[in-house]
Amino acid sequence: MKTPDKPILEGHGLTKHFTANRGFLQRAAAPVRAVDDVSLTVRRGETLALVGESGSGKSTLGRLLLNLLEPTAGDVIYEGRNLGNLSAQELRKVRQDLQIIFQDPFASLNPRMNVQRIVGEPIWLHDAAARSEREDRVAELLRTVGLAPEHAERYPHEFSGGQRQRIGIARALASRPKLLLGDEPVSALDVSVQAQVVNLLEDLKQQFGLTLVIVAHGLAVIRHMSDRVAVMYLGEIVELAPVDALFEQPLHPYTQALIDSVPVSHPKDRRERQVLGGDMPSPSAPPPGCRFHTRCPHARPLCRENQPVFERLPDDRQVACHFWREIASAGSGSPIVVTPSTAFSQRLALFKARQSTLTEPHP
Amino acid sequence: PATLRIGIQDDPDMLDPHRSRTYAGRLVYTALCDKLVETDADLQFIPRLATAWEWSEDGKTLTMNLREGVTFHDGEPFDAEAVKFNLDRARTLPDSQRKSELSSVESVEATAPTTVTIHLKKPDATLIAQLSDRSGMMLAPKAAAGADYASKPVCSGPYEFVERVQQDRIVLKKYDGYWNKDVFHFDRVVFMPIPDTSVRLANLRSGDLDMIERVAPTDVKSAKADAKLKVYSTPGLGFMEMVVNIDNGSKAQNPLGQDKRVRQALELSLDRDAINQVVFEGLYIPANQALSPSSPFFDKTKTIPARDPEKARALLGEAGVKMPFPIDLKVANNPIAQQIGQIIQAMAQESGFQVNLIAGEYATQLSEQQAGNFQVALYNWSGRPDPDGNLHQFVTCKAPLNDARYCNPKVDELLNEARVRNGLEERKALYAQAQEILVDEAPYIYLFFDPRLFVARGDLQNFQPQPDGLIRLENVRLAP
Amino acid sequence: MIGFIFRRLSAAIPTLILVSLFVFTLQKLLPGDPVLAMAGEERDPQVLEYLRDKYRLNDPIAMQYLHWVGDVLQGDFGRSMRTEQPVTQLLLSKLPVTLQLAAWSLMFAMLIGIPAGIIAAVRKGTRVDYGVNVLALSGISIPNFWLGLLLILLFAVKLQWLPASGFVPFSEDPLRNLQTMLMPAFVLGASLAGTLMRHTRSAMLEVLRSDYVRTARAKGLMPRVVILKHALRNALMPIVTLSTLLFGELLGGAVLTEQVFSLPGFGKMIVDAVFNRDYAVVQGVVLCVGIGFILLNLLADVLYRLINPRMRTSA
Amino acid sequence: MTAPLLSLQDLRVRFPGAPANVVDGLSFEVSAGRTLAIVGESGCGKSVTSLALMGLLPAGTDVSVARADFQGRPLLELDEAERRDLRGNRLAMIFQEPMTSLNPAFTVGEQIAEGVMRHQGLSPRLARERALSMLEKVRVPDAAKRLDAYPHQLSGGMRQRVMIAIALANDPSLIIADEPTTALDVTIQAQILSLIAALQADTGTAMILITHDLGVVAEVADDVVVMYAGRVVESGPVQAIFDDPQHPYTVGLMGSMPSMGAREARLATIEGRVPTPAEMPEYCRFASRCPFAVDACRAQRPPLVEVGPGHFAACLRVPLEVHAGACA
Amino acid sequence: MTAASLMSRPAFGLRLPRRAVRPLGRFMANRGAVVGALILLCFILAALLAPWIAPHDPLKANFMAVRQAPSLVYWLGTDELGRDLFSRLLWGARSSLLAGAVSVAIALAIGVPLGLAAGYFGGMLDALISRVVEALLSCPFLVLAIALGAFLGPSLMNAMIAIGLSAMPIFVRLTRGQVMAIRHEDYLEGARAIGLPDRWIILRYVLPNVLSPIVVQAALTIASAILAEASLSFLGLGQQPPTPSWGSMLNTAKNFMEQAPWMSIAPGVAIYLTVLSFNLVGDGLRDALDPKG
Ligand SMILES: Nc1ncnc2c1ncn2[C@@H]1O[C@H](COP(=O)(O)OP(=O)(O)OP(=O)(O)O)[C@@H](O)[C@H]1O
Ligand SMILES: Nc1ncnc2c1ncn2[C@@H]1O[C@H](COP(=O)(O)OP(=O)(O)OP(=O)(O)O)[C@@H](O)[C@H]1O
Ligand SMILES: [Mg+2]
Ligand SMILES: [Mg+2]
Repeated sequence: MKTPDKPILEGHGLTKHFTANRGFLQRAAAPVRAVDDVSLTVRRGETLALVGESGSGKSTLGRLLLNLLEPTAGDVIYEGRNLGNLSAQELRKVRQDLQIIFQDPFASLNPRMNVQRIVGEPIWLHDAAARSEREDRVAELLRTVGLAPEHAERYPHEFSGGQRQRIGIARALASRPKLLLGDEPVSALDVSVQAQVVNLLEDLKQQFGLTLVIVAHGLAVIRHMSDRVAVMYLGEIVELAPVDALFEQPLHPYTQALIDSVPVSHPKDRRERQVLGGDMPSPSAPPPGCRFHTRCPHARPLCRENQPVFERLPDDRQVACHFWREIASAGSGSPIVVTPSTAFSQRLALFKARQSTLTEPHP
Repeated sequence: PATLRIGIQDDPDMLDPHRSRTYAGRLVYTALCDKLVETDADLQFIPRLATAWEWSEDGKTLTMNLREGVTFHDGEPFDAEAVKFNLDRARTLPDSQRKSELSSVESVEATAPTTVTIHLKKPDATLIAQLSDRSGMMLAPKAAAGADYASKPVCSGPYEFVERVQQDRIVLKKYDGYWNKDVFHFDRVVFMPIPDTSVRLANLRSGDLDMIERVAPTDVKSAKADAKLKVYSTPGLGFMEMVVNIDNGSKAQNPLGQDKRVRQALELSLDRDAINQVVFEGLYIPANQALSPSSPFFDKTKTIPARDPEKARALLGEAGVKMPFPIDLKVANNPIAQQIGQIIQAMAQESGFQVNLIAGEYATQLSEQQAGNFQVALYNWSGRPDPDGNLHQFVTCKAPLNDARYCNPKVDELLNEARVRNGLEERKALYAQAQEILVDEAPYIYLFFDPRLFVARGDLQNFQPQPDGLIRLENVRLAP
Repeated sequence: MIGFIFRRLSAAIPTLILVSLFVFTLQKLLPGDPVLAMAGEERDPQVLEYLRDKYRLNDPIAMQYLHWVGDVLQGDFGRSMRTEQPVTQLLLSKLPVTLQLAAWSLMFAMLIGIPAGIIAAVRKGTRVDYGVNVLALSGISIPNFWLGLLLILLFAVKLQWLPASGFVPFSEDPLRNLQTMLMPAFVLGASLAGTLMRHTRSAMLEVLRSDYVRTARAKGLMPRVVILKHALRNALMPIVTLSTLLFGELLGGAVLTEQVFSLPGFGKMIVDAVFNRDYAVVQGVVLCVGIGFILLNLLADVLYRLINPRMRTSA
Repeated sequence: MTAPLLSLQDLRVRFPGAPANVVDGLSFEVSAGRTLAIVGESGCGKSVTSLALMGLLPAGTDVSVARADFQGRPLLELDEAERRDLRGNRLAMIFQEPMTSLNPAFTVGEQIAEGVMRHQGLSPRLARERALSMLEKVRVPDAAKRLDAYPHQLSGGMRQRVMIAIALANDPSLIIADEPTTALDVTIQAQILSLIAALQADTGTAMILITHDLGVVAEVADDVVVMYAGRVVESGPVQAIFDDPQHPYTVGLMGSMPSMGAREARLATIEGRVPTPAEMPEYCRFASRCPFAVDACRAQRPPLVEVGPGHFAACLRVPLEVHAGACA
Repeated sequence: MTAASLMSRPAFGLRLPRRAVRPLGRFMANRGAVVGALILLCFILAALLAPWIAPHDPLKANFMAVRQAPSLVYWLGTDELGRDLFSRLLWGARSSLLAGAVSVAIALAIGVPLGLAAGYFGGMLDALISRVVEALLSCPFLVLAIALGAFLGPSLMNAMIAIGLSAMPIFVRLTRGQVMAIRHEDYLEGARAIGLPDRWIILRYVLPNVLSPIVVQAALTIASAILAEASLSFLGLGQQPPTPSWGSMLNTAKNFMEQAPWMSIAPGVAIYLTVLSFNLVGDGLRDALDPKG
């Protein structure tokens, strides 16, 4: 796949510290350093994935990029404009271009509004279109995401998880965005439904020329969907690389561990594995030096003292590790993939073929 | 038991006779503080700390002989100097409430250890009456000079102060050095303020009190039926009246304030007897003057007009007001006042009035009344033995309690004159003349004299209710 | 913990300032002249003016406030205008009554309300549950003054089992004290018990649904242990909050019960003080109740920490 | 093969007022030392099954079974006291939500020791020692210190270890683990899975592992039951299920999992959604979503037929390539 | 939240009745709540129809028939001025129900917006509102009520204002807590992501989603407000004569507890039943609106 190079959205030195509000005259607790000095570029038309453990700051970074959170430090540049300097008026315009899909299809839709209003609201807000025109747009959007226009009168609780996620996507599309941030858009869904949404997102991306930023911790989905992957650990990006390179030759020991801990896809692949020990330290008291050194099987004294730089490597890769060269040649990582049995492949092919011949059923 | 527990309606204010203001306080003082002069059940003045007194010819000097061998509760002896101290204190203390009562006094002189001479600016017929009340109460001079007197009063009465828990009780114990201690039979007297009449009665019936005052008239019947209780009643000096705003601000600028016929019509619309039956079980005494039947000054000639709605309407017609004529009636927010208000409302309606009841709590009512923010107000007065105390301060032009701002020079003249005359008949005639005018002009519509109602346990002996409502404990005892 | 308590107390200062400002404003708004109310039947204009000056009533309200704050900071709450007793002394004499009444009725309420709530929750939807609920609601629905009078008529007047009034301090005569407290504590306790029962019930229902109760059951623990140890411990949080809130309310407000049973407590004092416009007393009581409230909230927080270890570390 | 530890036949569960059985005719066997995985989409009745076995379903739930033989005793016919004695003792459970399944008010040591005291009658001191050794066994670092920690002081992974320690404390013969790793991060999930595998190898305990993640199944299961809408659609040894999936649902499920290999074509999807209890048909419950469904599927409930050794599928149209391929 | 835990919520069928119907269904299934609602309905009807169904004029005193026991003419007896208690009871329902409803309306009108603002905006505004609410809470209810009653003059309206003001802090706290609980819900963030203004979000997104516990609390507060009106009547600060309210009727009646017990029984039972009903309905609402059932 060709990778367009023009940046659409850039983050420079983005930092977000959450200070718990302790109230009048009370001792302030150490701030949670959710995102610490992160810079990255989202290129037009690509799918960029942010991966990492829970609490590593993926969602926070995503929200910073969309200007839904005020950064503690750093800038977000959207199409050459620094979002921090825009007026409320201009920001409102930019909001149309940058939309978000949430993880939890049950929590992300206002339970008291029907689909017509949920999806129609951004249109009403940004376009001031007439009522009938708006209804047409909503109907069209619903069709786009694979729902029937009749669904417009229903309320979110009347839909299944996958359908709700589609409503969420329709709402995000309503303002004709250029970039879509999916914050774990499929991880709350059952595998069968997950596949529907993954396919839908891919279709939409083609159809509207969208740029996607996908936050996830399910590596298989990432592998399937994205062009480039940024791996986060404790508020920092530790590795950023094109998807195939990353999965085939992970450089950072954390990336290796992540890939290594993915369950096998077939019982035949079971093997003794190197399990990453310990837990992620608290983001309010990150360890000095390389933040990963407390769990890193390759840690050396240097890692405890010096923070590694986020090095730029050839082949469009970046990594933040003092010893990536040695570790990479140690040859860990890279998942073993077993080719599926012929019986299964044959039946799956049959299944897909049958599936596609049937008209899309609308429940 | 050697303790007498008396349930009283309100919690007294500060226990300093010169500065205190409440009726409840007077109940306590009766046991705590002796005064120069006492009144008997017929409202005649009798000796107490003063054994005898004598007026000079011009009525401007009063000489009093004092009882010997009297001591205050702290052991300080009572003598002419003490009287002088007390009268001077009552006249000069900046927050003394007795100043006006003693305003005629020019100086006090201790002419001998047991003789005191009071010089007046002008003759004052009310002075003895004043000296029979708080103005004549004798405090222990040393104690009274201290700052904390009000919370630890020292007098020379039959009982001395033990403790006070505000709103709960005032405890007195028998004073061993009292000059007449043999006629007092309780070791302790406890006054317990319990504002709610039904609770007060319940406490008496459950044996938690021995005696209560200001019994609700509606409770009298059941108390009478209770063999364990005894009901006492005597006509009182206090009265209930309707104050009409005559000239106190803009609220007076209407036919009711300006035209006596409208006020007369209002009075004619009332059936005092009916109210008495419904609210007071017939125990009250209908009134159309300020002087109670128990007072020697009572004017028997003033008969109460019968209810006459027709005539009332006719008067209203004469006065040219449009009927129904709306008036605002302020009543206190207690059940009795509200009942009366409602009955007045119902009765007046038939005579062409439309009465609008406005209930208010006491403090608000008082300020509004003084500020003239009222049309008609229901008001209670606890009563004074001397007629002056029931009339002069209400109806003379500059009087402090004249919330109606009624002003008639003729009335002023008559009442001022009555102050300086000494003869009973002479004074009586003056009061009769003044009341003649007042009844006609009706700035105040008198309704009832309230009886003094007490209930006590059945074995209480020798208690005699008196018109002033105070509880005198001489000879009172429990049946052995 | 000490540091926590200290921080909490210092955080209460703005609340107290607000409370006092609040009372002063209310007072300023109140109609009726305190001096006139005090004078009653006696109205010597000179004396009235003297008293107004004496109690600084002619000063601007801000000055009055500052004076009062200054005095309070020196531990002087002023004197009752009506009786000239020092307010501090008044407060101290009423506090034991109020505290006792509050404590007895709360204890009564807890002894009835909490077990009843637990039973109702465990037996949710059964006849037992309905019965307990209706009883609890009855406790809440009967006006206190009415129930109080009824009890007096029955137990004090008719049966003569209990005194109608006449508070006796516990230290003086414990038995008599209990006797005088029994009816008022019942009257107040009845409505509190209802409230407590209902909150206990819903807290228990909530907790009984929780995953950790299921875990406890999966361990094979006896139902008694599951309910009284695992569930109740966690359901206690809202109960503690409520209890302290109720106690706080009682501090300022058992007015009608105190009235009916002639108990010389805060409630009665404050009603009289407001009616008589005895401002120093009103301010003193409200401030005292405010402090009481803050201490109670603090107590609730300390109890939370004992009950719920999660709050200990996040202090 | 020895007699199975638990043998379940025709389990049916219905909630009061519900229009259909939530679990409808579930049968399986577990033998000592083996791991049976129950897979299926959300809401298909996996948790209900485990709770039914534990006897923890809300009162009033209608549970019936043809046979539920646990170590030779009729599990569902025991009275409440006997079941209580079994629970947490011979039969233990690990729950899905480590964050909420521990009581926040008690230390983890106490929560482990409690079960030990209940079933083994140990003194508090001995129980505490046992708790300590259990914590060490589940590889909680600094176990002695953690014994007095409260749940909130532990990470999710630690808490799940504690849950495992509680379950194992009385050496149960069967552990039911309801999605023990779903709430955890991949790295922690790997830790826990390998811990469970190691412990199981150690103690020989049998396990029913409930999950919706086929990866987890591939990783640890010996046998697999695939559930759909309260029924078994396919069951068999793990190898057979992965290499020779017969039921269209199993095929679709496996096809919708993106693989970790190089990017492939579009994922397979199973259109539609799980029928609600109100919509549960008596016939094949998958028919409405099945691309292979024919009229016959809507006429009867398909029986479980043996398609390989120990490998069963409930589909009229197996093997698919024969039936469906022909008419495609 | 994880996939599994989310999905284990019951899947809603499309053919199931809408959610709006479900709480109603649950409510109707709650026998206590239905009984409560029926009693309330009766009282409301009585209040509305009082002019037509009352056998006598509630204000008309009859000095010939003072404090008469229940009879065929006076079904519930007469009061201290000879007025018909049954008629007064019907008319009194107006004041008492009004007292409940209006005070709660006042409490809601002030408390909910403050709570919304505090919870949504947080920070200094929250601190300020919270402090004020705390201060209000530590100011005893009756002080507030008496002071207000004294300030505004005793009347039903002013009693309602006082009761409303003192019930207000509960609503601030409750609303604030609810808002805090949903403040980070994704649908709010979604609304912000679209660029909706705060005002709109608060009104259309936050308010509807915090409403149900507030509704429940409101039902319960109505009950306590009716009792509070009775208490204020006891102190002479409630509905003013001659207009009847149950509280003031009971207050007068207490002086005749022995002579005329029927005077207190009628309003006493009415208050009891109403408060009970509101509580039952509140309970029913809570269970019905609680998705956890
Ligand atoms: N509003 C907030 N206030 C305080 N701390 C926050 C807030 N939002 C996030 N955090 C903290 O910031 C850190 C990073 O959170 P973030 O949600 O970005 O992680 P994540 O990688 O998205 O995790 P997950 O996979 O669990 O969604 C966490 O420690 C989290 O507790
Ligand atoms: N107590 C209950 N009352 C009524 N219905 C219930 C109850 N518990 C579960 N259900 C229903 O039973 C069905 C099966 O639920 P179950 O929890 O077993 O699903 P699951 O397979 O464990 O799903 P998940 O993967 O989400 O945990 C669901 O439709 C659920 O709504
Ligand atoms: Mg996240
Ligand atoms: Mg489950």
